[in-house]
Amino acid sequence: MKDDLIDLVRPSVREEQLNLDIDGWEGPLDLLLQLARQQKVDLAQISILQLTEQYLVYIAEAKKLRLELAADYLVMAAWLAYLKSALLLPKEEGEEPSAEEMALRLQLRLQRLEAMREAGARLFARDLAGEDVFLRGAPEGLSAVTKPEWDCSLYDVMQAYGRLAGRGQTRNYEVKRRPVLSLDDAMDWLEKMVGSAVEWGVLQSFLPKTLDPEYRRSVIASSFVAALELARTGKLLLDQPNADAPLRIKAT
Amino acid sequence: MNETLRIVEAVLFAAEEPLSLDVIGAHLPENAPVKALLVELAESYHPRGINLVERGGKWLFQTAPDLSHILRRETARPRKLSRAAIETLSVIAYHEPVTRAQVEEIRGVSLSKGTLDVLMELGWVRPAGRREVPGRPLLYATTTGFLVHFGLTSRRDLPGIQELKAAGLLDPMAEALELAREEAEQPDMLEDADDQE
Amino acid sequence: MNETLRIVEAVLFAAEEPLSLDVIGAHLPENAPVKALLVELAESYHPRGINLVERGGKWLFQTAPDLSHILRRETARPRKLSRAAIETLSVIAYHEPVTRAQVEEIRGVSLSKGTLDVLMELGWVRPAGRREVPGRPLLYATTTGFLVHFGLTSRRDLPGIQELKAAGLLDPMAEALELAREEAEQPDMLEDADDQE
Repeated sequence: MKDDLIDLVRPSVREEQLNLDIDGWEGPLDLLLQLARQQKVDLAQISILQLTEQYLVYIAEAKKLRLELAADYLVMAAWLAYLKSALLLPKEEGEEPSAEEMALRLQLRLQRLEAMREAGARLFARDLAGEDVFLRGAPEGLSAVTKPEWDCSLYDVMQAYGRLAGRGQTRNYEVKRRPVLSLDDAMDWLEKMVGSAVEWGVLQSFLPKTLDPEYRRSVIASSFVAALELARTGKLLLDQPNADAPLRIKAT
Repeated sequence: MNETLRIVEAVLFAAEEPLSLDVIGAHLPENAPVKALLVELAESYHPRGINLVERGGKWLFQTAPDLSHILRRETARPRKLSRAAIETLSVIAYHEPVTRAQVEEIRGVSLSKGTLDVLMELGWVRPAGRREVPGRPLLYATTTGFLVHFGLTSRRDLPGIQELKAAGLLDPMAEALELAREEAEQPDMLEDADDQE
Repeated sequence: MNETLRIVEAVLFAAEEPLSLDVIGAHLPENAPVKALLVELAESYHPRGINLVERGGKWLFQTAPDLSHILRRETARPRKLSRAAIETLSVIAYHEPVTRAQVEEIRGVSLSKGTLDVLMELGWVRPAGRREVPGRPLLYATTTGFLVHFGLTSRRDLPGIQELKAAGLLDPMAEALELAREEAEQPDMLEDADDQE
């Protein structure tokens, strides 16, 4: 029976698949609604089980065609797969919400979406101002009874603020100058301090003294890089007896 | 023709937007029966090429709908609204006031940027306060401009709104679920429930 | 009422300028006696509050001249608020109470003399005390009249930054700077900014 259902559904699904464009759907609920219409019954009478099959087949086909599926389509597929098994398995007492309840919920959501879609179509089928009926082309205008009327709507105000808030040029940002020892200065300093020291000395002892903790961090970082650079160019020797030991330097 | 009626006619004719009873009344002698005058005037215009209509409690003249084929201007085709915008508009109109989250729930998809903007720019949708729940989300509702554009006297005239209400399709989901469950369980109760409404 | 007459009536009503016989005739069945129809229509409107008149060979509807004192047309025409004024209003509404310097800082340009005056004259903005910083600059805030005019229950009904963004109203360039912007909105940050000035 179930296989029959799938075969009934498949041909039409396949036809559409050829020019399947997932971007054309307004989300998984929209896709479900389109599939539901293929059952050609009132949504209130629709078989949720059959619809679940249709959707899962559709998504499987889309994957086969390597169509990019947005995450929410896959989330819906996972949820429907769960719903399907819940509907088919014997009912477990006390399970909340029940499979029937979930199915009913889905059916209601589809009905509500369809109702709104039809409402939109019916709205635009009416006699529209500016298209079917026309307002006075050149009204003379009334002087307002109380004050001069100003042509400014709430939308204007919101839009104006959106424009300002969006412009981002409303504030000047100043980068605070932090005390730093530049790499060049560190190299000069180190070269001078090491001088012609022939004994190994701990790198830290050669650094400029400071009480400013921020400046100190900069000094350590810059001096370390400076020491590496000076060692690379053969201006000093760098040594570390073991992994955690302090770095030592001496003149070449 | 009655002098007061002439004034009502002239005021509405000169106005640049639909007028409320108050604004019309301000031009009339005190205690003039504004509503009755409007109804009388509307009747006298009924057979004409111009009609007097009510939109959301405000009144305006417009051309008779049956002349649309003659008056339609080929040049000024208004831009086509996206499906998302049309659906969003119906959700707002039929459920108002609603939050953005409610629109998204009904449509089953998140609202892309600019959809509400388009509807507000057209003057059909406006912010309408906030819902007093955590986060105080902004509410949206339709405007008189919406009613004018779609030729609706009031929101009660929205196509099919009574049927949708009766079917519970405009209720919050929880209530709709309850209703649907009852109907599913007791199909013969259906008619009784309808009678009660 | 005669169908052709109805068309003439509707065409003239919807027209944005006085129409010549040719233009009117173009909407009518061929060989329609345009002039005779216009004369007939003018007569039927003669006793009404709206008259059909001929001006330099072109025809238009206008309100009856004897009612002009009631319509007080001479002062009409809604004036368009300048962009500077709308922006200033929006800054005051979103940040109130604010100083003139803050408005200028946010708009990125200095405020010309009349802008605040216009808003105060409209009854939408009022002085609201002084900020207790050096120079004691005057603060500005919106009024109840502002809320009434824009149909707001309270200032909290104005959409916030996130909501403006969601509605597509926030300038796209903004996104990177959005965080900074929100920080800037915290009132105590504003005070700091003032102190530095």
